[in-house]
Amino acid sequence: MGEYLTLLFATIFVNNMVLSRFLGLCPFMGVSKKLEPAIGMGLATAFVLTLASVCSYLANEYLLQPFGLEYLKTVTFILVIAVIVQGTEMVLRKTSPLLHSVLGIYLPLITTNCAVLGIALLNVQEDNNFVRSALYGFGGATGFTLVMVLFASIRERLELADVPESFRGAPIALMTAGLMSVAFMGFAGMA
Amino acid sequence: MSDNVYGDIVTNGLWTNNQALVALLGLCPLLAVSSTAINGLGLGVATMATLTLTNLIVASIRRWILQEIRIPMFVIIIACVVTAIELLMNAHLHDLYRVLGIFVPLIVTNCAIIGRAEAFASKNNVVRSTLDGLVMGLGFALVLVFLGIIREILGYGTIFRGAELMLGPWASDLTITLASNYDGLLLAILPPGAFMALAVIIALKNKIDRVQQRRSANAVSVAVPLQSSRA
Amino acid sequence: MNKLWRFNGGVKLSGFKSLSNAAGVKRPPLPKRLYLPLQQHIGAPAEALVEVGDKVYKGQLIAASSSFISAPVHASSSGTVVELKKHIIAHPSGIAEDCIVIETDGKDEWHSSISALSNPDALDLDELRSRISEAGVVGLGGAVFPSGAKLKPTRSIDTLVINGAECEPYITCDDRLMRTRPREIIRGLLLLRRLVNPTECIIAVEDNKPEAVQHLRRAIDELKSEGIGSVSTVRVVAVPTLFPAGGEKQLIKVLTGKAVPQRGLPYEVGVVCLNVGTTAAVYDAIYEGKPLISRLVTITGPNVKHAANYEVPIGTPVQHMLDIAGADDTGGGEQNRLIMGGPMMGHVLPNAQVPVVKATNCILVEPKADVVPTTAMPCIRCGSCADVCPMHLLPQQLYWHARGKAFDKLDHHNLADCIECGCCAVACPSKIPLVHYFRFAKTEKKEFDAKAIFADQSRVRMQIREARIAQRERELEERKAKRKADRLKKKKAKAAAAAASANASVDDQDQASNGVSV
Amino acid sequence: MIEEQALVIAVEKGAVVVQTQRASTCGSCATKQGCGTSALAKGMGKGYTELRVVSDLDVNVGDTVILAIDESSLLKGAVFVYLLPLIAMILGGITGDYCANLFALNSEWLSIVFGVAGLVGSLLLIRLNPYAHRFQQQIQPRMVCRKY
Amino acid sequence: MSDNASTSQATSPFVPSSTSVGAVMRKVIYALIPGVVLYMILFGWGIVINIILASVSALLFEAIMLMVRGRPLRMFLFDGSAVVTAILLTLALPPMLSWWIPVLGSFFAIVVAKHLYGGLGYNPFNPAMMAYAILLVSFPLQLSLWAGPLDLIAQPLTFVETLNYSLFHQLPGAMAFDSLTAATPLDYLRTQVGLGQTVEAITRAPIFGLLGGQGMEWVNSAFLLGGLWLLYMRIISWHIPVAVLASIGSISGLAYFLDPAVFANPSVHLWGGASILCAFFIATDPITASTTPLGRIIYGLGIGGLTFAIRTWGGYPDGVAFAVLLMGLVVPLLDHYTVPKVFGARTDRGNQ
Amino acid sequence: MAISSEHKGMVVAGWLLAVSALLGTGLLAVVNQHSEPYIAENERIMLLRSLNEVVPIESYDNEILEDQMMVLAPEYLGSKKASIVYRARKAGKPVAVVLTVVAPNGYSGPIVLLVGIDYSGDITGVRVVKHRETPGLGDAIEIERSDWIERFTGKSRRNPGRAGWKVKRDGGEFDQLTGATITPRAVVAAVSGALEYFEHNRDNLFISNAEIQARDEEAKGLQQ
Amino acid sequence: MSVLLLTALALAFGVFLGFVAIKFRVEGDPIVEKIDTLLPQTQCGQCGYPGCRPYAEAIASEEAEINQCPPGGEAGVQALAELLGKEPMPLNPDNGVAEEGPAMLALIDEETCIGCTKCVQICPVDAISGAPGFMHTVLDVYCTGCELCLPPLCPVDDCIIMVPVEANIRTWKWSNPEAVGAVL
Ligand SMILES: Cc1cc2nc3c(=O)[nH]c(=O)nc-3n(C[C@H](O)[C@H](O)[C@H](O)COP(=O)(O)O)c2cc1C
Ligand SMILES: Cc1cc2nc3c(=O)[nH]c(=O)nc-3n(C[C@H](O)[C@H](O)[C@H](O)COP(=O)(O)O)c2cc1C
Ligand SMILES: Cc1cc2nc3c(=O)[nH]c(=O)nc-3n(C[C@H](O)[C@H](O)[C@H](O)COP(=O)(O)O)c2cc1C
Ligand SMILES: Cc1cc2nc3c(=O)[nH]c(=O)nc-3n(C[C@H](O)[C@H](O)[C@H](O)CO)c2cc1C
Ligand code: SF4
Ligand code: SF4
Ligand code: SF4
Ligand code: SF4
Ligand code: FES
Repeated sequence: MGEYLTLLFATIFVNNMVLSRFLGLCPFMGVSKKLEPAIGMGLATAFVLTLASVCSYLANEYLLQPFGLEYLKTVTFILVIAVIVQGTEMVLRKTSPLLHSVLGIYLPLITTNCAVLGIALLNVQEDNNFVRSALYGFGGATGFTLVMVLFASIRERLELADVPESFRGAPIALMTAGLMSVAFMGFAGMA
Repeated sequence: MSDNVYGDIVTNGLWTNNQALVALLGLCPLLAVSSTAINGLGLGVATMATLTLTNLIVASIRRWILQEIRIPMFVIIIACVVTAIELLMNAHLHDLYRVLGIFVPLIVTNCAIIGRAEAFASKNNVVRSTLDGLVMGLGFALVLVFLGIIREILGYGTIFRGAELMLGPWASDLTITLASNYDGLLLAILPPGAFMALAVIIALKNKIDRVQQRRSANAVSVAVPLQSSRA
Repeated sequence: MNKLWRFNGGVKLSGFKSLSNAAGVKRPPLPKRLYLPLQQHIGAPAEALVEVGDKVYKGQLIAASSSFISAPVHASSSGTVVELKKHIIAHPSGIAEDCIVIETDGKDEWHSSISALSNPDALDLDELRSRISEAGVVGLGGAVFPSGAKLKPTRSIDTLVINGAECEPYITCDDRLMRTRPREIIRGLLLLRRLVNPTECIIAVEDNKPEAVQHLRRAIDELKSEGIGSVSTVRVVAVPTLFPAGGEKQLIKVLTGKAVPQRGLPYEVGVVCLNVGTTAAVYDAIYEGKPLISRLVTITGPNVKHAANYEVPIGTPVQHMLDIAGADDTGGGEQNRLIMGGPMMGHVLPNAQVPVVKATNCILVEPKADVVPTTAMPCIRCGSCADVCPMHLLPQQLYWHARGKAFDKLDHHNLADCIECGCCAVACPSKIPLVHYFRFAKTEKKEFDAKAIFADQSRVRMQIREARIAQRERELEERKAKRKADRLKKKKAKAAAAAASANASVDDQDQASNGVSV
Repeated sequence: MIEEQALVIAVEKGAVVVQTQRASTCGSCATKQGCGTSALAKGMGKGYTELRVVSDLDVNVGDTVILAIDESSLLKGAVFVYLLPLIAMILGGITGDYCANLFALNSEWLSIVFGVAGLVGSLLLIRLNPYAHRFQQQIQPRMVCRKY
Repeated sequence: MSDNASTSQATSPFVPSSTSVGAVMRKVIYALIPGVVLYMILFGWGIVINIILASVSALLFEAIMLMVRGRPLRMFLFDGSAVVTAILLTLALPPMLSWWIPVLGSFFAIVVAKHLYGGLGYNPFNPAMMAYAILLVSFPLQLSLWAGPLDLIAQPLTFVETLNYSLFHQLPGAMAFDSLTAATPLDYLRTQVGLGQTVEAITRAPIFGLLGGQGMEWVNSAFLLGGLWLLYMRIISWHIPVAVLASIGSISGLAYFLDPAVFANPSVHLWGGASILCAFFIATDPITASTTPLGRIIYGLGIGGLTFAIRTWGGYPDGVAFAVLLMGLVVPLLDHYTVPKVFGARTDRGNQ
Repeated sequence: MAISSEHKGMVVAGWLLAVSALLGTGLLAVVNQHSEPYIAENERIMLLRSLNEVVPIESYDNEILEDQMMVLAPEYLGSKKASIVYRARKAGKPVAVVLTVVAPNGYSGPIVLLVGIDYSGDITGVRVVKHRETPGLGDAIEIERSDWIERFTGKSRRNPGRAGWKVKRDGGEFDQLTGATITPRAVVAAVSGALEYFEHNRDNLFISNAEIQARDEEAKGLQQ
Repeated sequence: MSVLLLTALALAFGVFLGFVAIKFRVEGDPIVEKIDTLLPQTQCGQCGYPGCRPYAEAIASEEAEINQCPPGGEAGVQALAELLGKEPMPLNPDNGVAEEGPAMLALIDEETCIGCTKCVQICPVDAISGAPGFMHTVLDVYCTGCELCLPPLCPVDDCIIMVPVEANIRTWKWSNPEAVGAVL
């Protein structure tokens, strides 16, 4: 259990997906202008990412490797992800139409989120097993959500700040991400 | 205007609609592998190749793609192209491949690529699409290299360190050392430095654009009564 | 029994009350003209009942109230109606609104209907209430809410609070009123008590007005000795001097410990609260039969020679009062800034020609030279403003979102609950005009909502119109088609008739097919 | 309070059927044309969701109305739908792992089976559980007003 | 609208505010003085040189940025906030440094963390702490060499010698830099725990002094005094300092109670590092802290907890700066979710 | 009616995707065919290169990559997992081994080292494979950052002797890094541990694979 | 074997994706409604479309830019930009300039009106009433100030003019403190 908690802590804070692994930056920059969408995107990503992490692990371990097809992992993973996204969309629409209409818009965006593919590939690289894959995905996604929500809340505050003209918009957002990354270095060495 | 189409494609890709600076797409590889100029160059070239090839393929088969499933089709095409490039890099540029890590396969999810396929290649002819892919890729690669150069200078005090990774052992002479006993501003090569450097580059671009805009506005204002141009 | 509570925040201010509270109430000479705005209260404007040229008498009804929440206007002196026109009124906007202008004849003749009531205590409650309303009594504590409407509580009342706190600096009109007419105030209170039937009555006075407390207590004793036993349940309570102790919600908290619900009214916690001036006006309306045609106004300020309280007929131009009080006007009136109300909650008058209205409790004359222009700095989020906010709001957040006109956020931070007391702005080290921002945001929001409703209306009207046009077109089309078909039919019929002679059976078939196609 | 616009497509007694509409995709696109994300959202994301809302507001087919749900209950709902299955899956996997260790099995099939069981089980739970039903009711939106 | 209208737009209150930003910042500086003076007496001249370098350069950067951005110079340059930032930054740095480190720190604090965000009032991150964190990750070597307390050092430097070191990196004669330095208590604790020693044994070392740090304990006590004065002057509210100290104290107390061999005693945590300075001067930075009462308490508790965690398990000997920065990230959310109930708030607001 | 046309579209779409996937994978199969050998060779070279940094290439002549065995010695080698040992031989005679050693107590986490030790117990080279020490401080143990790690070459159990296997601050022989004592301390301890392990197991470490197999079989035989 | 496996995989995924793509195809653009609510509903046609809704449709289909509605002003562009995730841009001067100052209303001079009914027919919100041959009146609570009824549509010069909406204390607004120069 301790090992799992450490893994979770490490993926959420120490090796934060966005701030130290550089994954999922496009939605991080794109869907963080307002708080609510950021929460929605974060939750949706958490779901898909964890599932994708597990499924691509299974696909790799029990389909590709036995047949020596590792070189197809990128293609396979991206298809797995696309299918998971679509499946989630369908299930969500059936079980909770309202959530679907409020949060469902973020689902298709996730397919091109390199975090999802990145985690799947890192799983292979780090030789994770089933449980570790799940935790790896979950932790990474939680870290992603956390950072994105914080980032969005700060960006909302920046909207009215007297930022120098050239820095308005993307530059100050990136600068903020950089400074957040400095702050997150405080977790260094903790796992 | 048609003779200008190619010119437009070029300025669009390199400046006005630069994928990295304006559209803010493909940020992950941009920030992750730009700690040195050579790394940036390596991934930039790979991305450029992918963009060009996918645009070419998509444009040439665009007539046969079923509208409803065009997106999954694009995804498959891109994934295959990237995998091919990945395999070739692994075979022939192994050292560089190792440095770039998972960011080579991650070109698949570089939003810019599917974006160009959808927005340009599926609507234009092969020549234009290929040019568009090439130029968009070049625009991306240039930013990557530029960012790499800045971070490398600040962080290591060198330019083109590790050129041998890409070009073979002879290229280690290409490395230019600007300050030999330079401690290095570690920040520049750490994650925060990547964000901050890109922030400064984009701010610079904004500034240049604004200055240019003001200049052209001034030029126009001779003819037209001045309008308050508060963007 | 005598326990007092505290409200959150508040600021201690220098009172500057001695400037004007030394002298007794003065009665100024009549102005040449009176300007009586039709709207001097919250609610719908009154409707004028007089025409230009009409002769009017003091106390005569000249504009009637138009709905439940509204108040009538009475002539404050005798004379002739010379104009019905828009005149700039005492409002921060400087906008002109409808006024009845009376040229006074100097006789100050009462209207024949005005006479003291022989036995007011015999009036039944409804009549009492309607007399108060008909007398044009509105809240004189600042909000000018028609008092009649307030005196019809829908639940049982525990406490009747008479607000004599007068927490604003400079203002002393309530102080003076309590000193000069304590008996009337208490008898007015007793009338109100009949109306709302509370278990206890409290007259609250800030403890910086000991004389007023004394006078009131003495009056109670007198009345008691005169055999009005019910007076014994009336208490005069001195509350700590802390702005805005006079605010209704704060005062109720201090006196009873109860919090008036958010966006609710005092009666929801069993309290009715009226100003002492209002109470005196109720007395006048019932016992003397006099409508509300004058009020006490404090004219004060560093450059006013005879700073004091004046009994001013409603409608008197402010300039008239300044002349009488001897305000320094060496600059032709330009060198002074005129504030109606106190320095915390009042507003600048657009000019000195505006008339005194029912809400005018004070004219504060400040030399413009004394006004130090300050530039605001950015908010440093120090929280001093929140510390002093009596409503537990977060002024710094409200300010931030007011700048961005983020209406949903303003709602989240309860902008609507701000009573505009000004404590936050006084406490702010960055000297941000916070209250100005809140007022701005409130009116912006109002306009935004109004625009949204108007846009919706327009959309619907547009849709209706389009539907109508489409309908008409369809009808037109149909008619045209029908006409065409008819014509065709006729033609065919003609042809058929021509052919009928040749072949009758073909004709039948033709008819049938025609019938189907129509 | 999160507000959503919806279009009334049918009026029943005491209830209306509305179609909610999706807002923009993502904010990243300074230039929408170049963005793969928006391309994807367009190509794969589907527009409408229909739902029934209990309401006695006087509305007609074709009206736009505002639906509102409490932010916190929506959040709860989202956690319920998105996170519960994941946590169930992970806990299932860990249990499986633990059991495998207990019986000294050198294979992760047990944890896979347990994990999948957790996932599927919790999904079914969400669908079948009476509490979940009540919960679904709770996150039913209210129709607050006609859109002006 | 008419001219009249615009003149009457000035709105109440017409009572001028009694304080100003400058007055607030000046009081903070006064409150820091006793601690700084003690620091100088106990640890040598370095701190003075650094404060001067940092303040002058901070004012310079402030002036340059104000000019570049076209903002009024006078009003902002003399509001004192840049000096507060500079002093707090310097207090976080080791006292013996090359001149360019405090100057670079001022650059990051004033230009990057403050003015890129719009200057006074708009910066979401604590400038002093951000600058310190950036310096720490960029120059870990220089920033981990601390001058020891003078009474543990054989031959203290004079002012001129210190200045000479700062500007030219020269030490008198054959003196080695190492002889001037000593690990800070928390650093020593970390490294020794890493060696497997018990905390009890470690904290008997001379640098731990009476309460948790030779010399440092007096400096911190002076800061405590200054902080209490600020509280009394109502420049800061009690929520943050109490929350920070309470959480550091109670968490470390609990840990110490559970296993005194592994965890240091609470007084080391409170007096050995920057806890007190943080509680009264850094975490209370109004601009980057939460503004609601409940938010401030959570913010303070979070800082305390993170500080303890980073000190105990993290990669840095003292976690104060990172704790402040990390909790700073949460401030907008705290502000949003801890809006106090309005006076007279109804319990259910749903039906209105 | 609508359903059936929808169905048809679906199937067509499915086939189209399937065909394109097939084409794509076919293409990839070809590319893979081409690059597979190169990749394998690259990986071999990479490994060889790092081994050669700790064992000079001219000192051995066997296929060092093939000559490997697994060992598990947590108390000496610091890792709870079995790790690979490569053996260098010249003309069949044992020359050196390359051990993977983990220094568990680095400043921020474990440090993984390759340690080459020749048959006589002298170190032929040490390299850091993986670490998370502070950039700019602890990372001077990397060969790219400083030559500190080279100091180990030629040292052995007796040179400098038990007391010397410490950093200078602790009274030993090895320089500490300025401002970072923990990292070198951990590395020194780990290398020392590796030497000790080598001393105890030298002959076992050089058993050839054939011998191991033989021994295994023997054991099996015994069991039966 | 592996080829077989892959084909199967691709086929399965392909069918699924195809199914999803076709089953849930986007019908129409759902965002029109949202855009429409952000437009001022003045229905003036300055955007180049016959009314606000058509313009909303044009924006949704990316035929039109978001900066073509002068009555909405910069604030309107801002709101649209936020909704659509685009960068705000200045109003397109080709569509006319956003008018500063008070809102305007049409007023018909009852003396000169000849009762031609042209204005009745064009008014998009039915704000004009009158019968052929009789004088017409603008119902000022409905008039959006779109100016469509002005001459040259109205054949009589100066018959229909635009007058500012009269300010009163109920619609009056406090000024923006920032504009007054209070704050930096
Ligand atoms: C729309 C409206 C309705 C009111 N209705 C009542 C009422 O029914 N009973 C009552 O006692 N006061 C009523 N009031 C008056 C308030 O209680 C309060 O006295 C008035 O707003 C002035 O208070 P203030 O000067 O503290 O702002 C009403 C006020 C408003 C604006
Ligand atoms: C901040 C603030 C301060 C007030 N101060 C006084 C005051 O000192 N005296 C007073 O009679 N009313 C004061 N009022 C008005 C009261 O809230 C309340 O409206 C009044 O007492 C009700 O009585 P009325 O309807 O007779 O005016 C104040 C209101 C506010 C918002
Ligand atoms: C940010 C930071 C990072 C550090 N990183 C390391 C490191 O990676 N390795 C290390 O041995 N010491 C590191 N240290 C230094 C230790 O805290 C300690 O100062 C040192 O190891 C022992 O000090 P000494 O050399 O004076 O004995 C770091 C210190 C700081 C402040
Ligand atoms: C009580 C108080 C504490 C402060 N603490 C800090 C601080 O920790 N760091 C800092 O850079 N500025 C601090 N300042 C100064 C000022 O708030 C800071 O320069 C702003 O963050 C710059 O916009 C403080 C000011 C006050 C009044
Ligand atoms: S004016 Fe409003 S926000 Fe300011 S203190 Fe008064 S009630 Fe609070
Ligand atoms: S008092 Fe002024 S500076 Fe302080 S938080 Fe409030 S608004 Fe901001
Ligand atoms: S320009 Fe006129 S018609 Fe077009 S959207 Fe704006 S208000 Fe509507
Ligand atoms: S009356 Fe004229 S200006 Fe007013 S809405 Fe109708 S057409 Fe437009
Ligand atoms: S490149 Fe777009 S999310 Fe990573």
